[in-house]
Amino acid sequence: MNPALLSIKDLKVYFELRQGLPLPWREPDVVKAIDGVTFDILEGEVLALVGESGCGKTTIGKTLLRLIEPKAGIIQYRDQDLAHLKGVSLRAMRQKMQLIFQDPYESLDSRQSVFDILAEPLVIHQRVTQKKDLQACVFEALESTGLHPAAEIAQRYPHHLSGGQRQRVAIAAAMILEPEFIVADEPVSMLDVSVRAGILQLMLALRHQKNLTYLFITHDLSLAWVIADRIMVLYLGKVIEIGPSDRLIHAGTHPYTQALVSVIPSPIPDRSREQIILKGETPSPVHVPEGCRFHPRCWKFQRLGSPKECLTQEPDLRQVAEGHLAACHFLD
Amino acid sequence: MSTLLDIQDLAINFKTRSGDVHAVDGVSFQLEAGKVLGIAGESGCGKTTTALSIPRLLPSNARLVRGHILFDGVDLMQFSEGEIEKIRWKQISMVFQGAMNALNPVKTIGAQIIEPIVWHEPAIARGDANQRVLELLERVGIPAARARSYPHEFSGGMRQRVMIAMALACRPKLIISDEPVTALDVMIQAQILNLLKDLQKQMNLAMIFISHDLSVIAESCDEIAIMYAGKLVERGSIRKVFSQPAHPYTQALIRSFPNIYGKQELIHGIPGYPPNLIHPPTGCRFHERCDRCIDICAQSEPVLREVGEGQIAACHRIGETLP
Amino acid sequence: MLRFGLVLKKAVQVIITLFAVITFNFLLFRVLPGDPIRLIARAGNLSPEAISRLRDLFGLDKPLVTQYFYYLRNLFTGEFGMSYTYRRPVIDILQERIANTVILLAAATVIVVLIGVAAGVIAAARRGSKTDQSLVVTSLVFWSLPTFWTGLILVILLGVYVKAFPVSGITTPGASFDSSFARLLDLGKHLVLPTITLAIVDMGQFMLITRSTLVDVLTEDYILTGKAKGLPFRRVLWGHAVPNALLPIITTTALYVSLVIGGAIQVETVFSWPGMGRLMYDAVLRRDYPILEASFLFLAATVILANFLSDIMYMVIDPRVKEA
Amino acid sequence: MNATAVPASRPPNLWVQVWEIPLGRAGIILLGIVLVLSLVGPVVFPFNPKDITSTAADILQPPSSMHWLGTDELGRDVFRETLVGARLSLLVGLLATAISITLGSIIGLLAGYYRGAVGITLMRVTDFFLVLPLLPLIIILAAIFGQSFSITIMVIGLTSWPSTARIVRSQVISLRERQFIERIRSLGATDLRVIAVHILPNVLPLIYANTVLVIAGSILSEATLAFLGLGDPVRVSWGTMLHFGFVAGAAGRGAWWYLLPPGLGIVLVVLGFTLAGHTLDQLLNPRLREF
Repeated sequence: MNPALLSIKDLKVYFELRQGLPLPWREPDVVKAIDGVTFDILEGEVLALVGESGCGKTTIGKTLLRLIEPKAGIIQYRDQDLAHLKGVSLRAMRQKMQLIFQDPYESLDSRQSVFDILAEPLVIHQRVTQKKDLQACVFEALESTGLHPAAEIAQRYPHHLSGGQRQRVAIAAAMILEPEFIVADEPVSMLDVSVRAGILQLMLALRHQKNLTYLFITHDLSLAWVIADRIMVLYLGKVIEIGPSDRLIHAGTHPYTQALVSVIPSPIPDRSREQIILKGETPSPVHVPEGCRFHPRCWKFQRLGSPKECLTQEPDLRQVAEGHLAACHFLD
Repeated sequence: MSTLLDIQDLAINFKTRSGDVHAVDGVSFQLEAGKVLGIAGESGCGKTTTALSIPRLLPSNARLVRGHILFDGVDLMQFSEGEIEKIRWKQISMVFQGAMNALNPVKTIGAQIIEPIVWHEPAIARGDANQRVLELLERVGIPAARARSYPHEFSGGMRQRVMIAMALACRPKLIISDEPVTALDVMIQAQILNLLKDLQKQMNLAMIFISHDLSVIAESCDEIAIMYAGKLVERGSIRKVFSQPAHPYTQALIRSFPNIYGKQELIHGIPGYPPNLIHPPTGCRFHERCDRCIDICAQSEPVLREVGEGQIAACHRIGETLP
Repeated sequence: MLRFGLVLKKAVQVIITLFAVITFNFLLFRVLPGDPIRLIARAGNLSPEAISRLRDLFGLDKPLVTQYFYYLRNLFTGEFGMSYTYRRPVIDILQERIANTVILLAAATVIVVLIGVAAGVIAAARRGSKTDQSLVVTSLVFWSLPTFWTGLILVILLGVYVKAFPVSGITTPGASFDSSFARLLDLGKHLVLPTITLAIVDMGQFMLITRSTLVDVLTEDYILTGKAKGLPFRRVLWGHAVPNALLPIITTTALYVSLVIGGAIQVETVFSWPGMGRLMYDAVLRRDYPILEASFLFLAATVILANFLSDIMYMVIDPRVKEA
Repeated sequence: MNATAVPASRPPNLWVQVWEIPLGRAGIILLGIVLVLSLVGPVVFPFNPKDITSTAADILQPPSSMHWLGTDELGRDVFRETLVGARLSLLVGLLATAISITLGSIIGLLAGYYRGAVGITLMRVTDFFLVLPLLPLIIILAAIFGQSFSITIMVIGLTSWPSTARIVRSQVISLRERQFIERIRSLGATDLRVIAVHILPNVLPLIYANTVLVIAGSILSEATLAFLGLGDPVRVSWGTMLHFGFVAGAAGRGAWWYLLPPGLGIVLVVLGFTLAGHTLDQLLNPRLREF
């Protein structure tokens, strides 16, 4: 197994909700968006972060890039603690980590030409000083993301491009500083299904060429299964299961993972499959349930006759198999 | 079985500044009472335009070029505005994408559900109408006490249940669901799909189910129609179309979805981008992106042909033995 | 539905704003122009005793901070000082004038809101039609009219040439009335021109805001839902679109209070209407600072309270308000 | 869409777009006419403010071949006076707007971009000035600081910025939540760069539209102030003309020729700016745009 590029230990991100008068005796409500997660991201891997909306997956991604301030915990990047970097050293680290957004219509400044969008990172970090070199860099980045002819595309504005082309521009802009680590936040979910594959292929090809590590955030377990080496499942700000992607899909052990996998729609219709439909919806991260936070919706908890552990004790991640961990008191 | 809806050669244009968009061009299909038809395709393929044209709800820049929409044997296109208003919701109701905006934010959900009941059935007693609202809410799994809540007090999944209760309010014959589970989490999506399926069976409803997600259609429909760039390219039973897709676009689209019960391989895409519908491509509209394209595909437009029992597709190369 | 905590929060904000206005007012009239005695008790018209009484009352020989507390104390006891020109307590003069202004503004506001909103709804409902275009152009022209000039032109047209309505004052001078109805009729006649002037100038804004809000609302998905339900357009319009468009209109009404106060000053000046506005104009001409100071404070407080009321109404109407 | 078929270009110039809409075009034409008249008019038809007659027969005379628009209360030619009055009205409007927009834009940018103490303080100050009734405030300030050309400009400029600040602020707040701004920040760009290169260009069109409307408002404010007797008494503007006309009882005497021309001047200029500003506003709000 590869060494860890990032080691995250007991990371917490809380947000305060303010309502009404800020009176001193009134405790503000706290959203526990990330409530103590520990995991590694291995060098050169694609780690998929999956979970339902509000589980904290985007918050983790942005916290790793220090776009959101953590409340506690360590983000170890090789030998540096990212969580406490400041000023110049943080700015220097930003070159090594990049973010690809979900919505290519939103993530590009519509007043910049493609050339300016791609040149901007280089200008910010003063990588290139000669105008001629700048052009060479930009054209190369465009070509390497499959945008031909580069000289022509560079003059365009985002509104002249299709969604898939824009996402390629966003990827080119993320790659131009030669980063090591990429957080991709639902990079294809806004795109038409027929162009998704092209974007994913591009991302995987670049990973091999440039030795990249990806944190791939998605709500789509089946997509995670085909693109990632490992999958990590989040529920209400906690990791509940992590393991090699095929194992997690076909031999997942946490009752939540099993339920999620059972309801994935498949393009090969088979009405005989049994679905585990969870009742209700994910509770609010302001009022996290006691004990195991999943127990109010857990089908196994009901089947086992409401065991006491689940009500009182928060389960820790336990090893199920080599590299496969899950947080449940009653694993299969 | 009787044909409830018969769409014949529908063609619709949108006027825009840059020219007329040929959004739907020559689409025909039939729907029997009590059946569920899925319409699939990518954004801009004309599926929503087709659906909205049935109760004549297209925006004012849309123009019907030709075609007929026969509902229970009468052509809705010949109706006056007043006549079509009597059909809407009473006979044909809709479930829109569950985002916040399909419900009026300043009215309680109870008021919004009762509105079409008292409008279409003016003779109904207020108490009976109220009773029906409570039954509908119960039926979609919302406690009756919440009739006095506002849309923002519900989650996305709950709002979609409200939308469904509302669609059932006047006991219509046909429900058109436009991307009813898009933007919902998988678990909520499964809940809503099951609810829709159960209600459809219990009430023997006919339903048109529009989605960009083939997997969702595969799980919830009897038949499927696939659209590309304003054209119907393939139609047939779910089982047939998914096991033996005839049109190259259908084949490519199916391969664009990962299938956890199949091989673990990266999804396939389709090269290029969907065409501009102001100046649609000549011949087959898919030929520029098709891996089986030959000379004739760019020149003449393929017609829909029977390719199997109850399955039709529009491709010049159907009938050739596959390589 | 109305959340007590939020109302309380708003109320606290209003009180803070009021204090800020009072302080601003205090500083403006005391610190900036130099000699406070010149402004508060400009010699000439007042007797030496009166001046020394004012000096004590406002603590004019004490440090500024002490003056501020004297000032606050005086405000809470309704003591605004003496007018130079009228030689009477400012508070008494204000009390006489306020009712007249309220009558004028109430009459104008009813017309402005009703016609402005109705015209806006009609324009939005027939967006792009001839009706819509002419309503928009009319509104823009009305919006561009200076209030005082509009008043002057109406005086010439309807007062001098046609002689349809009286052009000055609130009652016919020297007239005696047989009944209170005749008195009211006389007041009504005097009200016509000032009210029309105010209404014309401020109506455009209401119409334009209503129209653009409604045009916006009409693109929302729930409008399509309403149509899909088989409701005729006018029911969708009045039952779904207008209730949603009301919210911005309420906010506009609060801003309008500020605008219409400016209009009242001009209209009362032109028509010699004995209200707060004419009082301010006369005070400006005679540099009667105590009157100006008190009037400004009063008008600012009115606008702040109007804003507060509109916030509360917003909370009542909009079920979504959670955070202020 | 086949991207190669689309020419690479910036979106067309905003003023070109305004010109293409009938209302906007009417506004630009109106402004052009008034501007030319105010610049060329007084050269062709010079006005001498000291040309006062004492004979009653020359005072407030109706239009004649000698005086195309009659005479004022001092017997001067109203036509020539109106032409020269345009200059001051326009100048005050433009200079006051320059102050107002600069102040409003800077405060709005900072208040929107910085969420901490700086942002909150600026926001509170803006909201405070926004609730003060504008005309009474202007009157009070002018009454305290005296009557002169420059004080009028300062007073109008320093009181009319809050609406601009609020509009800019709310736009900046929504911009800074946008993904492209987050992306630029994640690249390691400094605040100055984010504001100058990304936020400012995106709010600039809004500032343009607002500027045009603020000019209209400033011209109205100047006229109102002057009408109430708080204008510069030694210079001729449309507002001071109306003031002297009103004080001299021109309305009661039916002297429409003295009150109509300067008032119409104001209406035309303000209408010109309002039409242009309204059109810009419509262009910038895509939901109001006709398809």
